[in-house]
Amino acid sequence: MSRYTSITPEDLEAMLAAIGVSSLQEIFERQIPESVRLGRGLDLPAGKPEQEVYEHLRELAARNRSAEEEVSFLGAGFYDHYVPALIDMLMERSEFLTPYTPYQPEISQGGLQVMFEYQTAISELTGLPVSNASTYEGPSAVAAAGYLAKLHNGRPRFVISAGLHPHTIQTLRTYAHGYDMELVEVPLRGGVTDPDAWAEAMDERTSAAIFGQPNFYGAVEDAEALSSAAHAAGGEATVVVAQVDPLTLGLLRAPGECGVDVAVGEGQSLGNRLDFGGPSFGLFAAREEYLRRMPGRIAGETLDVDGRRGFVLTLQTREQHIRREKATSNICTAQALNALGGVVYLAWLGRRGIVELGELMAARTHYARETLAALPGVETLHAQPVVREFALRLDADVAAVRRRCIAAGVNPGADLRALTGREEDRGGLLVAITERRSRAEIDRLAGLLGEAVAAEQGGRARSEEAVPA
Amino acid sequence: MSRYTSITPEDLEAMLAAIGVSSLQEIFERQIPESVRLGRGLDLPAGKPEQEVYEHLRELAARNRSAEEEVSFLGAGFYDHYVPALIDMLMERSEFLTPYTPYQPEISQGGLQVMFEYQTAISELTGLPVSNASTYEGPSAVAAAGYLAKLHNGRPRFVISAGLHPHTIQTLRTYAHGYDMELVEVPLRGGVTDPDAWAEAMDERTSAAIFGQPNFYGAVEDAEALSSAAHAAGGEATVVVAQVDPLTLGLLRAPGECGVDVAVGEGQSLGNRLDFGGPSFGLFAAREEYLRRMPGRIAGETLDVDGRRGFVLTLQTREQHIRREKATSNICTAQALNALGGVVYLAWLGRRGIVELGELMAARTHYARETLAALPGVETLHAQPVVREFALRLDADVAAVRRRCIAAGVNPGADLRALTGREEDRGGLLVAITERRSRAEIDRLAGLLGEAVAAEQGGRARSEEAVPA
Amino acid sequence: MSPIDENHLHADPGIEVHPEQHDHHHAPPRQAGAPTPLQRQGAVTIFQKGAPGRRAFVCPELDVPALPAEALPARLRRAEPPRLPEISEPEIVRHYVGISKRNFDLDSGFYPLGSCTMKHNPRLHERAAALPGHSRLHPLQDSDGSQGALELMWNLQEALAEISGLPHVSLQPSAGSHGELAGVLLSRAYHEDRGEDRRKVLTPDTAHGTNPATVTMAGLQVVKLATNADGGIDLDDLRAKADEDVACLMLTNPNTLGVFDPNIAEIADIVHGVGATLYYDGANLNAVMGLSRPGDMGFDIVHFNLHKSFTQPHGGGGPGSGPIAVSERIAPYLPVPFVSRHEDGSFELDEGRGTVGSKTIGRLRGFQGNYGCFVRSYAYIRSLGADGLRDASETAVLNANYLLARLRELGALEQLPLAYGDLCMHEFVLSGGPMKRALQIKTLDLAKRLLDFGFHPPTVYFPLLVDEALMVEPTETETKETLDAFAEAIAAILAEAAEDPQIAQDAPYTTPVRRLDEVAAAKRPVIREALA
Amino acid sequence: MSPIDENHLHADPGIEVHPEQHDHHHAPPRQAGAPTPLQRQGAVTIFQKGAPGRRAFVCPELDVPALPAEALPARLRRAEPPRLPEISEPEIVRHYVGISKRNFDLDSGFYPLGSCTMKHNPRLHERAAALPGHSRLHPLQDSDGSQGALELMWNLQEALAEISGLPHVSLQPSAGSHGELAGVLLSRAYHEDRGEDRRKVLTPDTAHGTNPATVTMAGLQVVKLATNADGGIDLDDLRAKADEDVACLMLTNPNTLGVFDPNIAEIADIVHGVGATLYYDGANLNAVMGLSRPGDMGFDIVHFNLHKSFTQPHGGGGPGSGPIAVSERIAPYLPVPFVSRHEDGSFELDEGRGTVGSKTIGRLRGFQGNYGCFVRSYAYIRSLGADGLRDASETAVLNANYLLARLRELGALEQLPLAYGDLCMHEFVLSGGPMKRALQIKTLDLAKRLLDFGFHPPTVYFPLLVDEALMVEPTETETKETLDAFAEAIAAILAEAAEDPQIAQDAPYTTPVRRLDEVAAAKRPVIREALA
Ligand SMILES: Cc1ncc(COP(=O)(O)O)c(C=O)c1O
Ligand SMILES: Cc1ncc(COP(=O)(O)O)c(C=O)c1O
Repeated sequence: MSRYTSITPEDLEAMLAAIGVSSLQEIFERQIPESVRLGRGLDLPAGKPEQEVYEHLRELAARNRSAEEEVSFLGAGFYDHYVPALIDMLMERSEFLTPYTPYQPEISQGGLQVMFEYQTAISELTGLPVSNASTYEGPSAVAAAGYLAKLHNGRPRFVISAGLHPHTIQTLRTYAHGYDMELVEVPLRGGVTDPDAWAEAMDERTSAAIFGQPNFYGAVEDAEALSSAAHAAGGEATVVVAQVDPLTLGLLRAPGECGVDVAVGEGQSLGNRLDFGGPSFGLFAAREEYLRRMPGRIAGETLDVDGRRGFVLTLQTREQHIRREKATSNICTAQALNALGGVVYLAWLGRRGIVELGELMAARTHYARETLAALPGVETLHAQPVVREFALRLDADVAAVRRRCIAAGVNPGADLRALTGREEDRGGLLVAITERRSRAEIDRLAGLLGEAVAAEQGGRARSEEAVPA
Repeated sequence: MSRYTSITPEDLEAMLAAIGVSSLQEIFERQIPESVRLGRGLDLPAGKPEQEVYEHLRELAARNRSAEEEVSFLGAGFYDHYVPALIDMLMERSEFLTPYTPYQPEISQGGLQVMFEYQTAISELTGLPVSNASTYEGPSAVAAAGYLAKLHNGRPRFVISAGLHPHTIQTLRTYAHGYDMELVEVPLRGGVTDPDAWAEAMDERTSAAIFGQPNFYGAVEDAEALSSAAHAAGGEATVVVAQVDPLTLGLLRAPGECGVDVAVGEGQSLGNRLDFGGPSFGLFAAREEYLRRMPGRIAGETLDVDGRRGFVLTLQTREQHIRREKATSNICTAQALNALGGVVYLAWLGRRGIVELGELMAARTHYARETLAALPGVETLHAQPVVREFALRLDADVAAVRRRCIAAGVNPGADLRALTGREEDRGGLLVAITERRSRAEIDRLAGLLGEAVAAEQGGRARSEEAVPA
Repeated sequence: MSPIDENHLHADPGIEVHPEQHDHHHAPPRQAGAPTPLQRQGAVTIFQKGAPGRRAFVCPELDVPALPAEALPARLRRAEPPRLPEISEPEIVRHYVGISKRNFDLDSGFYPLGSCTMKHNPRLHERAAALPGHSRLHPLQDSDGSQGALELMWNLQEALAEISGLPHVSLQPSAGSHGELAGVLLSRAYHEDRGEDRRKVLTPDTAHGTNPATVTMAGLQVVKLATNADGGIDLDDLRAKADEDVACLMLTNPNTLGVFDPNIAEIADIVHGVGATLYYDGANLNAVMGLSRPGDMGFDIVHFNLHKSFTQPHGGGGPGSGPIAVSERIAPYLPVPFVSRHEDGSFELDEGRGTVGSKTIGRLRGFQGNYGCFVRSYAYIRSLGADGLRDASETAVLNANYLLARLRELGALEQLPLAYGDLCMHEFVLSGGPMKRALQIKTLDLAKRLLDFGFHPPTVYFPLLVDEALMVEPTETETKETLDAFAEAIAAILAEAAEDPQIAQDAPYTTPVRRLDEVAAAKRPVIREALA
Repeated sequence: MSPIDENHLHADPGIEVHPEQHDHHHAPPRQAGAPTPLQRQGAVTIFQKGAPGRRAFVCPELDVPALPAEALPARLRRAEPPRLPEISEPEIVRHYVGISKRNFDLDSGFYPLGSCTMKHNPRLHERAAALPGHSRLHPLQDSDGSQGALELMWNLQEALAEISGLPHVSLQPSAGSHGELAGVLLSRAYHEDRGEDRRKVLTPDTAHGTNPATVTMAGLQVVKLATNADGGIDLDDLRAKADEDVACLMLTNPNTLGVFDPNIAEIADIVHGVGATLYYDGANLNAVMGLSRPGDMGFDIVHFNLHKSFTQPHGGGGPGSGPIAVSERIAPYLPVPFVSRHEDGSFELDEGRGTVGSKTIGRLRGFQGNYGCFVRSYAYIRSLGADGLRDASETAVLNANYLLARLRELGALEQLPLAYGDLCMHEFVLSGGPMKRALQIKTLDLAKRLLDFGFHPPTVYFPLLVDEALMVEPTETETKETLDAFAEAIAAILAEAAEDPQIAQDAPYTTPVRRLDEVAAAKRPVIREALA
């Protein structure tokens, strides 16, 4: 008996008698062949009291440098936004935290209504009529959109912008190999997807045309131009997919208004914690015609026998538990609790707040880019509009510069080339801004970055030992 | 409109119209005379977004040295015990966190049942049949017990042991001056209440005889001897009051079995946080005959009109809202939520756990005292049995020794004389042990304490600058 | 279902109840039917659950030698372990989560409990208070290791001083009544120090019970003051009773009738005229924050209820916190410790080194007070700031007056007249007398029927001088929609009673338990579980 | 009420339901009565609440120059703000606290949902995961700034390897089905690397829907395998279909019938004999932790459901986490990144520097996986240790067999026979066919009636090959009392149905809503709120 089980010796005796076996072992011996029974105990550390497990996990946490311990300009998909306290409270409520997927709607109206509200909010943000109740996270949501396109038009090729998040491209490649799709990557020009190359790459073989908004380099793409180019060359059957950051959609035009067919994205920026990369959620919204090809759960409105408004999981004939090998996706457990955080966050921000927040971030991002690009040895990697993140090119070793800034308590952002592996990204630094990064912190970064670049330019050789271990 | 209010300009207009006033100001002008209306805004900082208030409070927290940042042997009434995570979850549940005192029992059965269970647990621990649903905290609970004694026997004097917590003595003095009681303090001998002086001090003028168990110096008193001495001299009417640490009652004899009439104490050690001294709760248990003189809320069992078992606030004729100036106490809001933490903690510990924990703490306490007292320049302040805390005498300046240990990351305990102000406590150090203080930490303290005492003895003069600022 | 019932909400105390949630307009049942799911559960305590040997706690290993027998003589040892539950963690969680659902709470619905200021409790405050730097800080931590906490306390002292208009603050008292005790003892100490042994304390008949109870605990005598036709102090009665033997007048302003006493300046003059002090019961401060200050009204001593005006969640009966603020002349007697600031900007716990607290009445409890409550209330004050606090009080008064106006519009005030005045401050008191006579339902019946409609009832039968009193305090954090729905529920109950008073007389029908036998509970008290 | 009804529990899905809580033994109503309080509430969404201008969010002040117009051309700007709610914080809290009460959950009652392993979720895990060092750690934090997290992941990888008996682990997949996709792609990559283009994947007809769906997504074809009389794989069918074109056999063992396939060794031989790989769906691992290991059974690839066997709370549909473990021959293809340890004891995210992952299938998602879930499951493994994990599986199997035995004792198995075998592992599957024929109530009716008794129903109509299937998984964290009460409820429903099938056919009666029209929902889908 552990602290989580309740079978006392007396219980055990009575239970074995009822079962009609003489021992617990007998139950296993009669079912599991000797040859595959583990003859020994597992080689794992012994169990510990709650207090000691907590101390161990606290000690591990203490060996991480969280956004509490440094001023962090890291982004590249996950952002250090403030999560309002009421979200913790709601996500910790047993009624939301501990149920399974709502298979019994009569006793799951809370969770189902949250899904319905979430779908409404995502639909509003994206300007697309149809949203599911969540997918795993950003990059795999793009891969799921690709699969939808394949099912929709059966074409052999994805045309993708080089501006997509590298993890998205890598994930899409993994999936596409599975469902036998070819990938064609369109390069960037001046920080955004090269319009000519994009248009050229499109034809009737194009199953999906996929780009990021804003793209990985922080640039706001001309979504409308990209969409119409794709549809023009590939026809309406071509599925235009945009990977969006939902928190920018208070400021940026809704994908649905730009001719985008499917909008997917990483939901972490909506009220979810950093959690070293997850769990968060992936949003997935589309035009009406794709409704029956959507992956994942969808909550729908209906009435009960007494005429009360209620909600159910609907259109389940798309899903694996009904359609099995013919399902539109294999997804089962998704990210319901994280989507709850998302919709509560959007309600908390509200209709005005999401615009105000977008404006604030854009203004600070603009200010930060101007300020940093003015430093000697620092230039913008592109001049495109940016709203929450931007890319710089340093005339110095990025790794060394980052180490200097970090040692001084400021993480200046991500090393672009380390993420994309692209030679042309050498010297690239990706800097993210949130409502948590004040002007004072930006100015502090400017000071440190300037010094660090100067120092690295001064003596690249000596720079190494100059850095505290 | 703030983020916590909901009256929009449209609402306001409609509401003013319904009220029949032309402006909000009019409502105040018609009721508050000009002369006492504040003609200006309050001189307070402007309001801030949630995020900024959180950062401010985090910054203040960061300037405190909590028990997370040092190995702390501080006790003296509040102890660094591990609080199981389920207590946080339950204390944060809206249903327990946000209701008022249960004035409407039909919709307050949850809180009332918690009180009933709490009363049962405290009654079991203390071996006394009657418990209220909580008082404020420890020392004021002793003062409340004194008031009960005054009401009970109308006698003019409290005889108190010098072994009581100094805050208890100071609080009792403040209250006693109010209800005009005289205080007689009985000194300690060998770390416990001097039995002869105690017996001598008792007579028919003794309203209450009050001692601490364990006492402030960590010594376990002979509660039975103290009780019978008091009753012998003062008669049964003398109210014997013990201030107990509830977490020691798995190991120590129950006050009720030692002739104690009223057991009170600080409840923090039962599942409550340190919180820099509060909120926690005060427990208050007594013999049957004192039931109708108890202070505070009491939950009682009854039936509803359909015969269902339920609970109500009972014996309210004791209370201020009914009896007003004739009430047995003025207490109204007490510490219900903290008492919830207490009863959940006791259920979590369980019948066996409270004994196991008591044994563990006593063994470590004994080990720590032996180990530390063996250090040169360190001796035990008394040789009495100890179970969770003990007193040492250092042949060195305690303040300086403490500073040295703290600088090395270990807080060795409390400076006795700084708390009691007693000359004979000079050199006294009060060391507390919990299940969180491992043998390794005790050994580490031994090392540091030994060095510190030696260093101070070596050169008291130089010791000051030797300590890092 | 009568048409009236069609237009307002219903819900279950265990359930969310604000009106926006409802599209089905069934009336609540008008008599007991088949037991609701909640009602099918009778109370079973945790002492009746579990089984011998079950446990949630796992003890850390003994890493030192076992305790030698002689180290703790058997005489001092407990023979039998206390009969605490033996139960696993999953059982504990289900037990308490389960009974929690038998509570109504502020996050679930409207809670217009007069005099209790049940305003929204922001969760930011819980998060901030839980930071280890606050929650795992030992009360005896040296001042160099608690500067953040001391600064927070200092800032809160300063803010409360500014809000009350009185310069010196002690945060020590644990709740309102504790602050009252401090206040009366202060008044007594003040007089004693001047060689006067004043024994009388004037309290209006509208005073909260803790006021007279406190006076007695402080060794003084209560002298009641009459209330005048406008709901204020009867000045003649005051003049007659104000003499050299009076130590203090305890007042709430606005008082428990929701009436702001317009004669406050004159009252202060009379009281000060005989050398007595003026005590302000701050429970109703939510009406006047940033609008009018007790200090400016002439009060010498004020207590605050951080668990009312300043959002400390009430916790089903605490924790609370009752800081006090005092004038210069009272400052020397201030309870200790309080926080002082040194020239160098550092802070310390002050036991009375300067004039303030130099003749302190002493301590009222252990350590510094309910610090966790300070964190929450300080967070609130920083969140709202000067304008936000004024807005809170203005909105609280607006909401109360609007609710009153709605009730008037709906004709409810005919059976439930406003006890005093025409406008009100943050709360108002109705009299159920006419209702009782006209409809045969008492204020208690109205309150119990409100439960079926999903509302927490107002405070009932207080203040005592109002016949069948109903004391309503909506607070500033409620929406207009909620106020409308509540008013309609009251009107519906009155209409229902006109048809058939029995409905309310037997209510509630939908609560986890129905009316409970309080008389039996008090006659043969069962206040703990009997264990084998 | 029939005597049978007198002896078991009832409760409300929104309410605590475990049997110990009941001393009143009313049966639940046998038809719809006056609406319960919960039922008086129709759904109103947050989009229907609030009012223009209300807000919970207060934006930090603009501390930099406003964004110049030219910096973001109008063409790229949103014209109309999205129609999100305009609502205050107190309204948001009441809305979501309110609808939360319309959910049944594991902390409120028994949840024997077959194949889902709804075991107790310790709150310690939530506390640990919320530590800022874990929860505010950016996924791109440099390795010197994330050694604690990487060590945790390494320790978890090692523990899962030991539990599964397979040496190499990637924590990346986001859930079980994601792990399955990884697994099938691994199998495919393995064959392709050896120049083979195998296209068939064998899946038994008892397989969970995600298995075949995954096969299709991975570009391969499903070939169904028959189940034999004992509930295991039909070996002849397997021999017949196992050929050089088979890439993989996907198996759950114990399978979804709760049957441990005794021929597993032989099955492995056959599959390996044709050069195919063996995939283990780990959803049922809770039956065999510390007792039998997939690796030892001959499996090449395993996925785990941390949100089942390892207490990650299910969150009403996620988050989950589906790590995979593989044998040496599959290791080169492992998805990246995973954590490796350097000689100096430091850790790093490994993209495939060594043999492991050297020919990786690539990434399956962004970053490292659902780290927050790793923290919880790691805390669980450290809390239980080797003995605790074995005890958990032993107790899970004991509880399942005991519940089965109780149902047998009560005669319930006459209408609800066990589909296969006599004993079971951690779950068992009953057939409602006889019940349907004898009593005219379908498995669905039984499930819905169970709601009135306060239980979450078992999984229904799965596995597909069992007529009117009822799949029961009690888990190890339930008490004997709860198992007894559930068995009695089933017996009571059968007895009730013998009297009057209508009772179950029209159930439930006491839930927040009653049976919902799913057909209408699917025919004219309304999947978002229409906004003005
Ligand atoms: C007017 C008034 N005074 C004093 C008090 C006592 O405050 P507390 O309950 O915090 O002791 C209350 C609380 O109900 C009150 O309403
Ligand atoms: C047997 C089995 N396999 C696979 C899965 C899929 O796991 P997940 O929901 O985590 O994708 C499940 C979950 O229901 C299952 O029961």
